[in-house]
Amino acid sequence: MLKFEHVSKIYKTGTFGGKELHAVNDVSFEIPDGEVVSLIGESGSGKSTIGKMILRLIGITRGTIELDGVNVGALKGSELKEYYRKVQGVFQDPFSSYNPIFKADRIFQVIHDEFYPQVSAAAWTEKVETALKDGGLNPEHVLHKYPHQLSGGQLQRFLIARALLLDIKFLVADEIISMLDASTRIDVLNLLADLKTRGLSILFITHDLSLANYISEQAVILYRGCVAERGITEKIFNRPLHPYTRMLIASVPRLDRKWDTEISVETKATPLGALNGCVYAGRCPLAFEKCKQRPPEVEVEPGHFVACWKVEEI
Amino acid sequence: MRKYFGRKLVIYLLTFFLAVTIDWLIPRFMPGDPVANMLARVSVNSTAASVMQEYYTHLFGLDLPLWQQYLNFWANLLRGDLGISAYLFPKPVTQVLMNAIPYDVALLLPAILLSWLAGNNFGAVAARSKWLDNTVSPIGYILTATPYMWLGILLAWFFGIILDVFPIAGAYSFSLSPTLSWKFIGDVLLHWFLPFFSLFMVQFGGWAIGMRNMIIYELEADYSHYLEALGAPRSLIRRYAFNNAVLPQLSGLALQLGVIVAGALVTEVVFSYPGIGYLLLAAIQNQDYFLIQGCFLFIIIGVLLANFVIDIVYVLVDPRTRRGMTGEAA
Amino acid sequence: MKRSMLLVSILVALSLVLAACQAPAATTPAPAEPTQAPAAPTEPPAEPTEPPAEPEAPVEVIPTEFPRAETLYVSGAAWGPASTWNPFQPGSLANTTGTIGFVYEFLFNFDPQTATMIPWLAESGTWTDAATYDVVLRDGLTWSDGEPLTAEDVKFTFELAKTYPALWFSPVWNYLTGVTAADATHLQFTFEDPLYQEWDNNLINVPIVPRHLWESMTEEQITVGANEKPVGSGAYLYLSNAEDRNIWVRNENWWGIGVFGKPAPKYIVDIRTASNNIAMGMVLKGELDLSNNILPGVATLADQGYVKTYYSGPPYMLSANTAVLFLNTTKKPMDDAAFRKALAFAIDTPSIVNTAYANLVKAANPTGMLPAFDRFVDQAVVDELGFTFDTARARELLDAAGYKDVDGDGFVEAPDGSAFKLEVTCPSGWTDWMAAIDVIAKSAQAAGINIVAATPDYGAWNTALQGGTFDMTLNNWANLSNTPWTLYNLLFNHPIREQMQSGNFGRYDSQEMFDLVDGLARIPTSDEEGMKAQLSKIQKLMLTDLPVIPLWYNGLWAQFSESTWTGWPNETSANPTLPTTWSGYWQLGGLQTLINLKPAGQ
Amino acid sequence: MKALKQKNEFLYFALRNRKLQIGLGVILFFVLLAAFGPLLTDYEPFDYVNPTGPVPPSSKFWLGTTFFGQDVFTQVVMGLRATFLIAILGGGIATLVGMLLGFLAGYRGGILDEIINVLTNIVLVIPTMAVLLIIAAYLQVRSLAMESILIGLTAWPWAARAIRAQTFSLRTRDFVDMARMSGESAFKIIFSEIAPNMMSYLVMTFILQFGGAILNAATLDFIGLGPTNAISLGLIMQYSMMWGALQFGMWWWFVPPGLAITLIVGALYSMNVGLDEVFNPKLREM
Amino acid sequence: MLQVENLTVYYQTLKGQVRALENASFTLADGEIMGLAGESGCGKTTLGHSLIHLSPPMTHIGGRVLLNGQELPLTDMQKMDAYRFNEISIIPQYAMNALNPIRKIGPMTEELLRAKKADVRTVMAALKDRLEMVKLPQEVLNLYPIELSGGMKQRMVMVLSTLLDPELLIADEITSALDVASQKAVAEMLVEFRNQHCCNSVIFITHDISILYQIADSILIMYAGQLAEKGSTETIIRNPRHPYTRMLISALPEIGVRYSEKRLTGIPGKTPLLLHPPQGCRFRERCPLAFEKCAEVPPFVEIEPGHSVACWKEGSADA
Repeated sequence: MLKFEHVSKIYKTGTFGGKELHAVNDVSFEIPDGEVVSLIGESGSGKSTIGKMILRLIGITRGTIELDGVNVGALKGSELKEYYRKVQGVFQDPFSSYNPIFKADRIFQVIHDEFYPQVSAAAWTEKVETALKDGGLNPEHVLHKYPHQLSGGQLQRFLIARALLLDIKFLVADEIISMLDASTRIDVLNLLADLKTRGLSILFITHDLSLANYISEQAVILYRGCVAERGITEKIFNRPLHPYTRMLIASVPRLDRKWDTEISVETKATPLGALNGCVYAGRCPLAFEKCKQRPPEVEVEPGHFVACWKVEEI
Repeated sequence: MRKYFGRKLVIYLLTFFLAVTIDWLIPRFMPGDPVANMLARVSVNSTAASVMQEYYTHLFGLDLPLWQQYLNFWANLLRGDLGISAYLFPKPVTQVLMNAIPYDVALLLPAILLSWLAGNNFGAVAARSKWLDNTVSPIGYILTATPYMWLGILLAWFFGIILDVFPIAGAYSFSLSPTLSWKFIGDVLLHWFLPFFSLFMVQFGGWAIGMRNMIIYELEADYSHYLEALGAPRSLIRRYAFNNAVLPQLSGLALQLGVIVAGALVTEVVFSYPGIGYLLLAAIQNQDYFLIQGCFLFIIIGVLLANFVIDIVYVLVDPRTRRGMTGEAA
Repeated sequence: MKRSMLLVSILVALSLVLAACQAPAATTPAPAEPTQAPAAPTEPPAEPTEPPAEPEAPVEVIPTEFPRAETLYVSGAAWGPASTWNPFQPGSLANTTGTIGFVYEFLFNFDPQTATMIPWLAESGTWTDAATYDVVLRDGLTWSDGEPLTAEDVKFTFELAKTYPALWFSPVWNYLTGVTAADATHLQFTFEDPLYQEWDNNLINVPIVPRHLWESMTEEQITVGANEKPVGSGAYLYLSNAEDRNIWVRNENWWGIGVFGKPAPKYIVDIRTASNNIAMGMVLKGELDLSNNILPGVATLADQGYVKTYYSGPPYMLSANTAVLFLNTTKKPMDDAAFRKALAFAIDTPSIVNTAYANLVKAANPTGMLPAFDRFVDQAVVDELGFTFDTARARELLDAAGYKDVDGDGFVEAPDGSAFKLEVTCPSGWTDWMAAIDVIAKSAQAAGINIVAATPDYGAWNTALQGGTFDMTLNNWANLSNTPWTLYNLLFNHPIREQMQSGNFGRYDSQEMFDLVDGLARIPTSDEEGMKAQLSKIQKLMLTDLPVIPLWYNGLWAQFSESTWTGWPNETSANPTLPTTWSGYWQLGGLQTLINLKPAGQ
Repeated sequence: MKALKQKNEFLYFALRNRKLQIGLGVILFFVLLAAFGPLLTDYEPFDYVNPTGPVPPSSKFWLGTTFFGQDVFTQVVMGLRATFLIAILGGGIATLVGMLLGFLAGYRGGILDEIINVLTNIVLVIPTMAVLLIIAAYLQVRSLAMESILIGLTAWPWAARAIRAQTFSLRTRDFVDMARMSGESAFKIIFSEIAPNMMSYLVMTFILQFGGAILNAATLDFIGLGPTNAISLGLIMQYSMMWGALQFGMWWWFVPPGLAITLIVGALYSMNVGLDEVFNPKLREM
Repeated sequence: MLQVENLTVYYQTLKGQVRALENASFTLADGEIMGLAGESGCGKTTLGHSLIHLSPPMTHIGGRVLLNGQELPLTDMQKMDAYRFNEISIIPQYAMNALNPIRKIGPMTEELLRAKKADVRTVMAALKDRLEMVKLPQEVLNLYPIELSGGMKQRMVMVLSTLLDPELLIADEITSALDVASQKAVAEMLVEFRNQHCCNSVIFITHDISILYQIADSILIMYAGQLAEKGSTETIIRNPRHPYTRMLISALPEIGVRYSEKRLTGIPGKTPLLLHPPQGCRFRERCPLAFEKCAEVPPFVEIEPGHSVACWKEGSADA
């Protein structure tokens, strides 16, 4: 189980760090074993930051992230390397994830060198081929090729296979299909969902609500670093409570119904939402005086949490 | 924007502090004793020599503890006192420098500004057609690859010796006294021209090449494509590309200042032009560490100031710096 | 774009004109020293509205252009911009060559060609007994501000050195006990154990300064002050200067006009050329009348008649000083006289003369005595102990002394079998010397001595020289003077100290030699026979031990043009004077040369 | 549009790029001259081979002789060796230092980046030549190696800055994160993941540093602060000026060394732009 | 009204011609917003660009384009300038970087208008209204592009591109990089532009069919450089005939669809390289219905009014 407790990420900006940018602001949630949790938000919501914090690619400013009771932020040296045996990530841009001047399968070689130096080359090749097959790829077709000779979908599967080689328990999937063509997207998504059967937990980061809805058990709606609403996916989608969630769902282009042009999605250049108030207040049609204070997270029904002062009225 | 300048200022101050400290260390590191060097040729009776040595050491303040010398150096520096030149004893270094500075200003300012302007325009023209590019670019490469002194020598040889139309040494004729007469001014300009021209030409080549390459990049930028798609005339697109390409050229200018100063130095040597470069050479040849200190300091201050001016100009012409520097984190 | 281009062009043009004019403009009101307004002794009314010049100084108008026919252009003396006009300033004075000689004068001048003291400010000077020297000044001596020059001024000048030991001639008070001025023209110097040779040297080298102006000066002004308004008694007045020139104007009220004659040039423009080749170009064009730069190519030009030199054939130049090779006698194998002797035979001096100097110099007498002192050379000693370039002989000598090539590398090893590699040095950038040490190294190698040439920077070279860490190095710091003692005092300076600042850099430690040189100093200059006898002993010991090897005479470089001025001294002149402008040579006949000049066409 | 195709395209364009061809040709010519030139001459650079002093180029003395009768061709050929040595050493050191600091600052970021950045800015602003002059003036006996090191240690800033920027942008690429998640060390990531991606850039940096070192050395030599125990192209020019080559019209003394420098550096620049065109498709067709 | 007839455009590359657009024919009615959809590399952007700025390495191989009955001088850069901006305009994909970064927006606009010899005063007056339509404050004219957010810049470009009320507006992937909320805003603004006659017809290039369902009047599906299907939005979404269109739509997860309840599938295989495209129907390799006839290029035929398909199986597609 991966547990977030009051996690914040603050960037110092300006010459001598005079300004602070709260990329993630006091976020708490849990990812139970064997579940897919979607992290949903617009760009700038801090969703990728959370992913990178889990992967220890950036530091944690405040709060703790725990994996099975171990404080992730405190890992060092060989501990960290062991952590990467259990936790891995796949990112949005498949081409950027590969060093363009090497063949794509070098990523497996690196894993071999770094984590399984004792395994013989032949045994390793076999392992790789198995992992590729598990990823729905034909090893003959995809090995010994440069990244540009493979499709985005194949590359993402490669990365998933790489993670499988490590026997991971937790995967951060950061927008892994958003750059893929519509025709191949769904297959990668399905592959991801199938991993659950291996007991993996997945943090599925996306801005696409329909994808989140398709794959995950739980969802976390993030706005400007703060959790707006979270809980069981079905409950959120069937009964969105936070004005932000509502707006998002209304904005999704769907094939079964046209947009309601009455719902304003207007964004303001400078959101009024103060740091210690509700961050959505600047855009919120329901905002009132009380929104100058940070709304607490309220469990409106079992497994459905909302942070909004107007939650009663909705 | 204030942050941006604040940051720049801190770097400049730090640079200045460091440079001054390095500068101060010079006579303390050098082989031998500046006073002994200065008195070396006064081979008189030995008793006088040692008394004189002591006397002059005290005069230069070299008999104090090092930390005190360092503090004194700063204190004097802030008062504009750079000590006494050994080679031009007993002239104060500041005064020696003041005599040379106008020549440098007269040489460097026009050479830098004009070559930059002309080079940029020329490079922009070169980028316009293949034919021009093929003729202009090689000339640019050759020019910018030319060592400053060699171009100076060639010009001196051709114009000074073969054609004998320009004087090749000094700032003005020996037969003239400085007066505000046309004859004198003409003479000064005549002496100024070749050193100026050789400085100008080498830099010109560099800027032309730089602009040519920059503008080709800019013509491939999105905003150029957009304007093309909107059917904007070529001249407008080129003008925008030029305006954008000038910016890196401007920061290039800041980077090049040190090289240009070095170029001016050897050019002054070739033409015996009495600027700082010529002075510095004499100071080095005469082991006048106090004068070397002064020249170095002057060059540093000059380059720092020029950099600062360029920074300001850059901010004025490029709106991105105005916001960019205070923008978000990495 | 075009607009901004135009705008900037205009701006640049403006700044250029301003900057270009600023330099000269700064000089215009006070031509003496651009930033030192009061420096000008002669405030020039360049602009009609200028305030009148300071009353005490004679007003000299600086013309925009110096009339060619009245102006003498010279070069080769100044190596830097003028910085001081203090006649007691040793180091930098060379850059204002006329300060001593033009402005300030001496009791005596000296003619090296005839080796006679020429009474100058003094009418006569006589040793009334072994420890008393009486001086009678000429009548009618005046300072350029009109004040009379009297015995009090002379007394004051000498006593300055007693008060301020930092003045270079203060050692005179080691044996001078007092000066008394009987009246305006009569002086008496009293001594204890006088060093006659050095005293004579002082007579022609101590500049007499006006007491009425100097007695109010502070110590610092006297010892290191720039004395920017020099008031002297001499033939020329200081007019103005710039970075690359000093300009002097004739003192029409000079007391000496009636005695010696009037120097022909009204203006003297002393040019500091950036390099010798520039001087060369100017001489060829007739823009320079006299160049005292070393111009190795000048032999060809002189042969073709483009320029004039003192001699019409090699060595073309008079000799000014002796270039000697100091050997560090504290180091092996230079501590071995036999080795030193062999080395002396090994050095290819003829090549130095031919190649490095293109025949502009001549090889030195083994005693180091300049040609002017030929009569002081004991030829018998030279015949017996002297050396010439002879590689075979050098090899023989080495072999005899036990220096053999044991390891077969082509170079000899020391008698104890140890190999050595020596460096011969001169300061970097001294190109003629650099060429010379190349020859030295090569010819020594040819004789089997492993020597390489090295050219450290001047500072490093000087440190090694004075600290005695060098192997062997060139030096020529004893200039033409009135006495052979000057050279030997340099070569065998003593006592040996940690820092040798005044000579004997090789630390040749021979009490016998030191006693001989001290003895020479105490022989009155009038006692030529006594001097010869003493010098013979010195030369014998020197050539036996050979701690230094005299190699060649550096020339009194001078090439002149007769396009504007004639009457230059040459080998055929009846009374040849020295054609030089170097500092310290005006009193050795340099000034007389100017007096002898005639405008061309007359 | 990625690597393999790039490699083929690179070769295709590299072989056809005129600027690259010309540049390489000129450099090759001078390298060969420096390597085999001494075999073509019977003289030593400082030997006085012509007793009559300066003569213009002839069949005996291909580039004439100096004022002292030294063979200019021999001097130029030996000077070329010195020049290439300085260029390789000086340019190499500058590139290496630039790489080291650039990689470090760009990859590690944070306070280290700030410090290196300030250092770079400082060294960038202080005119290199002034520092070189002063340091060179300290050193009593200067060798070619010493000169190269001096030049190298003062010329790195722009390289460091440029490499930092490149590293910085590469660092944000996901494959670097992947490497980190593969447990690779920072050192390994820099040299086996980032550096190979900047090869073209590093090569170009080295070429520019190479040329810059030549020009810097020529300047130092010309001022008389060059090596005290060797011949170089800058020194030949200095000697020619010192001994009145201008006044005596001995053009063969000062033209060849300057021409050699100009052609070599010009060829390097030409190569650099050629490579730029090869690596940057945008620049290819104009 | 726009008529595209047999337009064929290739890219010249070192390795040969990339057949990016082959034989495209379609019409676009006045006031019609046509969605142009397909996967990356299908030629949709090539088609869009060749209508306004057909420049190297793009080469015009054949076909013609008529705007209101007048043939466009596609290959003549100079003559085409008269149409660009005035008659045909584009909102490029790179709208965020499309503005000269060192020029204030207002002056830049004026310069552009002056250069195009437009009636600067009238247009600048109209500009104020347009800004209001996209909810940008007037002050933006006094700002540099850097001072605007990405979304603002894009809207600014929208306004700028349509200033001269072009007959045809090409909107190239303008919603692709946006969040759902901004997508909706921009798409709605574009419709508003059309409604307000700021432009006449629109070609809306995107890879996202669901957006097209929201705003487009008709949809044109492309595959591998060829037209696959064109029809009214309702027809294409509800009654697609080309197997590719159908598979594409069925692979889209919709809100409410969950993996655990209904597993969707993608289209196996990958799009062919256009350097050496397969003969015949280019979708053949991935098409479950492919048969021998597909070795020939299927014609793009109108199977019912306003609905064209390029598929040999088009008749039995329902099966």
